[in-house]
Amino acid sequence: MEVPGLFNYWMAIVLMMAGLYTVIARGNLVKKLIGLGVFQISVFVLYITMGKIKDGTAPILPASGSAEGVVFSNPLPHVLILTAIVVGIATTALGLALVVRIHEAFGTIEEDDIQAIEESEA
Amino acid sequence: MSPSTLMILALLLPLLAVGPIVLAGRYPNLREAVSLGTGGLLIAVVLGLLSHLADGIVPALELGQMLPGLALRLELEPLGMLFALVAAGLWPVTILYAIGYMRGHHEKNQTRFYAFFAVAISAAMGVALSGNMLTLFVFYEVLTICTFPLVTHAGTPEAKKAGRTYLGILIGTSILLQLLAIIATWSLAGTLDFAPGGILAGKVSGPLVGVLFALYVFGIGKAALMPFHRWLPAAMVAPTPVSALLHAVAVVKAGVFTVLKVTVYIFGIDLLAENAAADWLVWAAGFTIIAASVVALSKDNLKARLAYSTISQLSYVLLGAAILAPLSLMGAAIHIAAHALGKITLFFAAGAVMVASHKTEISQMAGIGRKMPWTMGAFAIGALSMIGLPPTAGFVSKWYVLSGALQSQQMVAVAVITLSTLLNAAYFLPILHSAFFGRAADDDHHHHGHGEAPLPSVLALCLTAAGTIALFVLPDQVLTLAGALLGGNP
Amino acid sequence: MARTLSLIVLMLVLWLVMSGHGELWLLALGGASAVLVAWIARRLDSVDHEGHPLHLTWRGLGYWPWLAVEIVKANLDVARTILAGPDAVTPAVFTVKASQSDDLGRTIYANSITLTPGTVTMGVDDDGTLTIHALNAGAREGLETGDMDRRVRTLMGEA
Amino acid sequence: MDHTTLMFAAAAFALLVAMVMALVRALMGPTVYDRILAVNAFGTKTLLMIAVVGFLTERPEFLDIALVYALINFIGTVAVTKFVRYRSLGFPVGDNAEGEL
Amino acid sequence: MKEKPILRVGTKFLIPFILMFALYVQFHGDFGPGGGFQAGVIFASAFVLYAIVFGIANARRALPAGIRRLLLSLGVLIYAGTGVLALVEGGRFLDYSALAAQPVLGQHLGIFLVEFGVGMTVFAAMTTIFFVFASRDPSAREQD
Amino acid sequence: MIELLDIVILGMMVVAALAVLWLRDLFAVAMLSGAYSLMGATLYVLLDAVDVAFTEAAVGAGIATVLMLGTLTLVPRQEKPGKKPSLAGLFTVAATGSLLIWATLDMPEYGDPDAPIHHHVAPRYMKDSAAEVGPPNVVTSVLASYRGYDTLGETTVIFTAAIGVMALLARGRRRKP
Amino acid sequence: MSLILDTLSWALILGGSGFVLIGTLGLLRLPDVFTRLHGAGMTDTMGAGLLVLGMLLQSPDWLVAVKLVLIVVFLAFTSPMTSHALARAAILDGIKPWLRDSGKGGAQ
Amino acid sequence: MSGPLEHLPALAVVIPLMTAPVIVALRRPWAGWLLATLVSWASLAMSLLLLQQVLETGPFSYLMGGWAAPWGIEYRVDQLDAFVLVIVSAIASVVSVYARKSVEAEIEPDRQYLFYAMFVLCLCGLLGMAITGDAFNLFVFLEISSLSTYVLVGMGRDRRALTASLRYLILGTVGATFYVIGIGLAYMMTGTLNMADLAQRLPAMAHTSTVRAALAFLVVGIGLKMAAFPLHAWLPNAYTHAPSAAAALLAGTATKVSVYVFLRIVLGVFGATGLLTALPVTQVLMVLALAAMFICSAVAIWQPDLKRALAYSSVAQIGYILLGVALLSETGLAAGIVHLFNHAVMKSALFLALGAVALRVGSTRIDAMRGIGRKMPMTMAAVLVAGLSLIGVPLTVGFVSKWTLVEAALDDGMWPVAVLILASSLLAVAYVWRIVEAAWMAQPGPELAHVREAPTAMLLSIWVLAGASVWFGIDATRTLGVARLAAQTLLQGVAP
Ligand code: NA
Ligand code: NA
Repeated sequence: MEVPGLFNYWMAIVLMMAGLYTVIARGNLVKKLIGLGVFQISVFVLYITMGKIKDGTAPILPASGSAEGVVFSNPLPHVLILTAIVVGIATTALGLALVVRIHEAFGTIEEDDIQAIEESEA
Repeated sequence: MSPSTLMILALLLPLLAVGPIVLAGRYPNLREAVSLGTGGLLIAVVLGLLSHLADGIVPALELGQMLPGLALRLELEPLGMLFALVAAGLWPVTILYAIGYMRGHHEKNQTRFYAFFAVAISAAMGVALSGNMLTLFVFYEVLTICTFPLVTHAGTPEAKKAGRTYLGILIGTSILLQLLAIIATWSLAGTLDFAPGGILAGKVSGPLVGVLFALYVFGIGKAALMPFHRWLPAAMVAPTPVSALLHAVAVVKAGVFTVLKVTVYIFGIDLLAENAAADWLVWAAGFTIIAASVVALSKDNLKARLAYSTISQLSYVLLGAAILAPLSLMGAAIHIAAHALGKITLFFAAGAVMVASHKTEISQMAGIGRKMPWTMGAFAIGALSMIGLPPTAGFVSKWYVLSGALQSQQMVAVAVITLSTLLNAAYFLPILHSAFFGRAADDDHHHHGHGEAPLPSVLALCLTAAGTIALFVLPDQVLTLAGALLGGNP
Repeated sequence: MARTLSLIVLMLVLWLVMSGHGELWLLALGGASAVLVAWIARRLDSVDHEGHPLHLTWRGLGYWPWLAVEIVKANLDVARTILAGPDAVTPAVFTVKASQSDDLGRTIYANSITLTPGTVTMGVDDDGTLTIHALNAGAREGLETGDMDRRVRTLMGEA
Repeated sequence: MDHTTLMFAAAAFALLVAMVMALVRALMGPTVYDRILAVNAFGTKTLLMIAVVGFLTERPEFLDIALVYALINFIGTVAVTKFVRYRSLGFPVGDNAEGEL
Repeated sequence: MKEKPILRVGTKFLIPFILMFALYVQFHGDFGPGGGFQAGVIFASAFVLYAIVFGIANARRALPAGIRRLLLSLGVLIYAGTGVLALVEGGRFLDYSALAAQPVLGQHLGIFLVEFGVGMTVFAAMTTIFFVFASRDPSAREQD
Repeated sequence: MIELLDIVILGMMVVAALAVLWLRDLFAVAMLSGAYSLMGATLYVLLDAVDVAFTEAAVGAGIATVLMLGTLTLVPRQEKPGKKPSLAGLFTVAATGSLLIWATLDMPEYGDPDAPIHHHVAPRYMKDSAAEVGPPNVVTSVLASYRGYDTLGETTVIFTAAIGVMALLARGRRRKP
Repeated sequence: MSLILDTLSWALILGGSGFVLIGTLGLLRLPDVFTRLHGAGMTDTMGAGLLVLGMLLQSPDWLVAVKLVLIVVFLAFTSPMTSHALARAAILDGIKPWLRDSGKGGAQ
Repeated sequence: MSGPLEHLPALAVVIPLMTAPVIVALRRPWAGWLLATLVSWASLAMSLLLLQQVLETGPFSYLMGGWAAPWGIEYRVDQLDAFVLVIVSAIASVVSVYARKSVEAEIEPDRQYLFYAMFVLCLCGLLGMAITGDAFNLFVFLEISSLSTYVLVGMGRDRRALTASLRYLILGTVGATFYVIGIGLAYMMTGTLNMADLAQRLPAMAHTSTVRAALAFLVVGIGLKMAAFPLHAWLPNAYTHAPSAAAALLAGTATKVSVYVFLRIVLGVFGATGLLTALPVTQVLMVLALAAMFICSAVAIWQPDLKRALAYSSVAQIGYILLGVALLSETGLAAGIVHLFNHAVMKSALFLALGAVALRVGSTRIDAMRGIGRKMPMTMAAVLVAGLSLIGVPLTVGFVSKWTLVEAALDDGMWPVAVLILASSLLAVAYVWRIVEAAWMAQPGPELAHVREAPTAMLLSIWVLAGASVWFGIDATRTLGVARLAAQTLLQGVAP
């Protein structure tokens, strides 16, 4: 079975767009943050797909013996995405902290309700 | 003292006076003494500069680079000398007048008034001494901003509204049109230094010259060419000494002065003539002269009538420039001084009437000349100068403009001057007639006891009236300066 | 103290079998890690008879194989039920009494019940009453024989 | 494809099918507890899958990942059930004098 | 209802294993998947589990805010400090080769140190974030 | 087999992502996003990114889910109904998606060993890292040494997040009433 | 030897896969969350156990074997805890177990 | 340069980075403030040294970990980097002095040390973004600065600070993710992340849809971070509700650095691909820039809250910068770059002054500020000076920017653009003059009876910036000179 040449990329794009749409179109703040997470993970998929080499293996050199003839996938995207994952969780944590505070302050976490409250104040 | 020291002093003296003025705020006499004293010193400095200029020295000084390749530069030339003389000379006179007026009128915030007045004089000196267009523009804008608190002195909603108009038109035109023209000049010519014969010659031709010239002339909103004249009548809400500052000492003079500078030193009359770039200005200035006169005719409020008169008179200067004949340019230059002396007299008189009799409308002023003979006498001299009749300075300047127009066959200009003279007469002479020969109205008894305005004010307006006549009697110095504008040595 | 020491040893063993590296450097790290873990575990009150049931080691050798067999039997049973379809299930909820004397014993009993498919311990009361959910009502008899209960008591050294 | 590979492939396939089924249950619910159960089961299958894939790609040393999955799956499920019951992860918050700041 | 013994007993038993596994992951990142970041998370997960089962108040007593704050800071300082140390030893910032006579030994030492710092900060960060969330009173409205 | 896994897992991820979008029970959404993360991690294993899989499992499926749940203890659990589909959102997503699809047309294919990415910077890591840095896990070498500075930044990011959450959410010392 | 091992691991792995599938089938087919728990429990015990045992026989070195054992032990240890926690949470949340005689309950 | 100075590029970023944990460990507000202030000034000193060095020797690089680029991460300092470093650290230095009183008033005592830690982290992130030569490393530091910014904004007293912060977080993260996508696509086609290396290798791939899409994603992503119209939705609320010191820091630095990133990536990295002219990049940019200048200035006029008005003004001002960039000429670029500095100085001065007003009056709404000029004359005089600069009155930095920008437009013969630039600056007259009229031309009401002038340290900071906006307006040769050099360097790689 062959993966069609660009299949992974296309699926990653579909996932990204699902996440992005959740961010844009959903009014619930928790939902937005989860959508943001989906969006980011999908970008990670894009990167990791980039690094894959057909018939390759994880870029860990064998403990003993030579690596002659072994194809290793590209480690650099992995490194980048490790960093990105950390950034992602950091953002999510902060976002959730804000959501909690917003709920305490406004009594709701729905964007349009909050907007209505803010406008009535202004 | 060296010319550059004098130039620096001319700029700094009024500024240095601000501190003492503010500090002396609680002691009005001391405060005004500071202004007067500084004014005296400034006159001395300017006269010092004049003597250098007469010796053939061109005082010049670079203050430092502002933008790469573009310095703030001072350089004194005859036209600037003329303007500096007018501004420096009229400052102490106006202060003198203000002492009477402001106290007589129980104005608030007098310290602020004197302080900003001093700053305005400094800015006017800067305009006069500018050695390039950038420097001129800088001081031009400073002048606008530091006169704003003066215009809105009363702080009433009406004053605020006037302030907005004032600022809106002056800042608006200067930034939108003038600055554009300046930067375009810089972009085209690679320099902004004033140079005899202009700096754009050979760099631009065709319709662009006309466009650029129009950008300058309309961009110099202080010249009050229609339709950018509204700020001047609006600013009538300000106290009279401020009106004097606007109409005579600094502001509008800075405007027409800048137009002359641009005409002569940026474009050069040859370039303008070749490209017929100033023809439109004859019409525009002509229209402004006539239209403003007609409006003036319809105003019963004395200060408003004077304001429209100023608009009209300023366009004489523009007309003189637009004719592009040496004689008319000379006339335009002289008119800066002539109008300054005449108009300041008129405003002083109007203010004096207001302080003494609380009258602002012309129709209320019947018979006032008999109660305030000195004031109305001076007013008469000012009015004659506006009309352009001897023995006043107005006659001299108008004469030169007219001669230039005739010489260069600008029949439109000739017609405009003729017609406007008639209109001027039509709106000034009835005032004089009513003041001296009219009969006071019945309700006059409320203010029955009033006589002349406070002495300092009367003294001031007599001085300027005398000056108006002096300029007619002894025009040599001014003529020399104006003549030098066209290339000769002063 | 004995528990702490045994925990350190246990951790070190865990390290060794996971690591597979014999370098001194890593062994030292392993030792340090084991000590650190033991210290933290003590701080978390986790090194006691419940958290580190050292005493059950030997008796456990008898219990766990028996349990494994029970689990296999139960799995086959449940597999049959599932394959027979939803109609075959006869769910039941009932209680049994756990006769162990402490929480550790009851926990082992309750978990053993849950681990054998077909029965899940839903609750443990203070008096040792376990609430059981069974996939098939038949499981009840199996538990009520008390076989498992007894074996756990044996494991605990109570019988 | 040799027979060991085939064997692991078969296992992987079975796990894949099981994962899909678990996902279906997670989507269907209907109760929250069905979803928790389904996601937990999904996690178990995933960790087995990782182990199998390790053998399939002849890099079985990645079992560490499977262990982490198991751990996370456990803690996640405990957290979830705790949350549903108490509406609070920490229950009694306590009148602790010391704050977090 | 009293906290059920099943989770309590199981958690107590599990925690040392989780911690040990975390440390294994910390120090074997050179050889396989893992390293400071993953180890920090796993180490923290033991405390998260503890907090879930035994309550946040107990967890905070066992791992007070002061210690977490210290570890949080110390981790970053260890990492950056390693970089500065390299700089002091004549290399570029983070040039571990300067840390020892043999470059590879220096690299080894440097990676060990920075991974240690990462693990420390990540552990402290994860526990702090979780504890802060869990300590928030659900009934709180308006800010404290 | 790996390829089949790849395809099916991506398919499941799409299902999970859409479920995240549609479901209104935030609790279920959080669970599913955890599962989504787990699927992603499995995919990373298939794509040879074991370190990433490890991290994603611990972070995305673990910590992130626990934090979501922690948040849901403090906020309402149900999303408000009645939100209409967003045309602007659809447009943005369609435009962005189309741009990305277009971008893929000139991309090297999946697994292509000749892709530029495998021939410029990365080869040195594979070839020399063992001698230059040491660890057999090249990801560790790159992460901690070649690009160690990134990792310092990453540590700082997590530090920032922790004190940020403290700053926003932590209770101070109890003040006397 | 190798053939015997291979055959045995084949059997174990197939068996494990079977139990995983059946358990998951239970997850899908059984009527309520409590009954489904039993299905899920199969995967954790029998399914995982057999699969791991099968892999154990194929493991290239003892390090791998150890980790496989750790996985299965961990699963065996935690599975009853999660099952119990879930069941308890559900019952305390007021979800009634589906019983044949009552004919209702659950939320199906 | 040798000795310890050789490590300046690293130290300039690492010292702030290391200060944050120390502040957290010490936990004392005063220690936090002292360290934040010291480190800001130290950064300023280092940035100035770097600027001096780059002006003497030209661009140079520093290899992190000693690894050669593109394998390791390279710090590359050219005139633009050094200039931006100076801007950021200078604003931070001034704001840090100011922050003490302001933070005391606005942040709970328990939390103050965290504010200072965030302040320092924000500084670190911004400096790191400005100096790095690695496209992915830039993302990391972008996130350090972003996360700390979200927190700084969220620490504002008003509850709307929370929603503003979250909105910023969401949009900022989308922006950052777009950036990551863009870098990923570019990386995919070149195999490198080093900016210089990318710039060299991208032209060969410029014809591919992948690289073109990469450019699009980068532009949109960075556009979100720099609040380029119409991607500015997050900015007004964030600036309005952030604590005063934070608002001043952000207004002066955050979007500036994002603009720098735009220049670095779009011109520096993609410049040689020829895509900027092959695709309608500059045209679109110009239209959007002009729209920003007019629409956001007009919106600013109608805002009842002055902080908000200034926030909209910031979006408009970013329009000026982008317009300069869109002209793609040396003068235009220099205009944009010098406006980075100029706008930072005047806008920070304004936000600092409004912070002082908020401290004394409790509000920055225009109707709460009637007559405030009599009560806080020094503060409001600074507002006037900085406001005049915003208008672009001569002798202020605003004039310098405007002059250069119009000059650039006219050099290209774009008269209509020049007119529009000047016309839009007139809108600034309207919103600045509203302040002047309210502050100076009204009598203070009884509610202002107890209002005093701002504390001295605050006044000092305010006036340093207000003074700078005059000083560098009178003599712009240095700023404009550096900007011009930076523009030249940046344009070297740009294909015609
Ligand atoms: Na069971
Ligand atoms: Na690693």
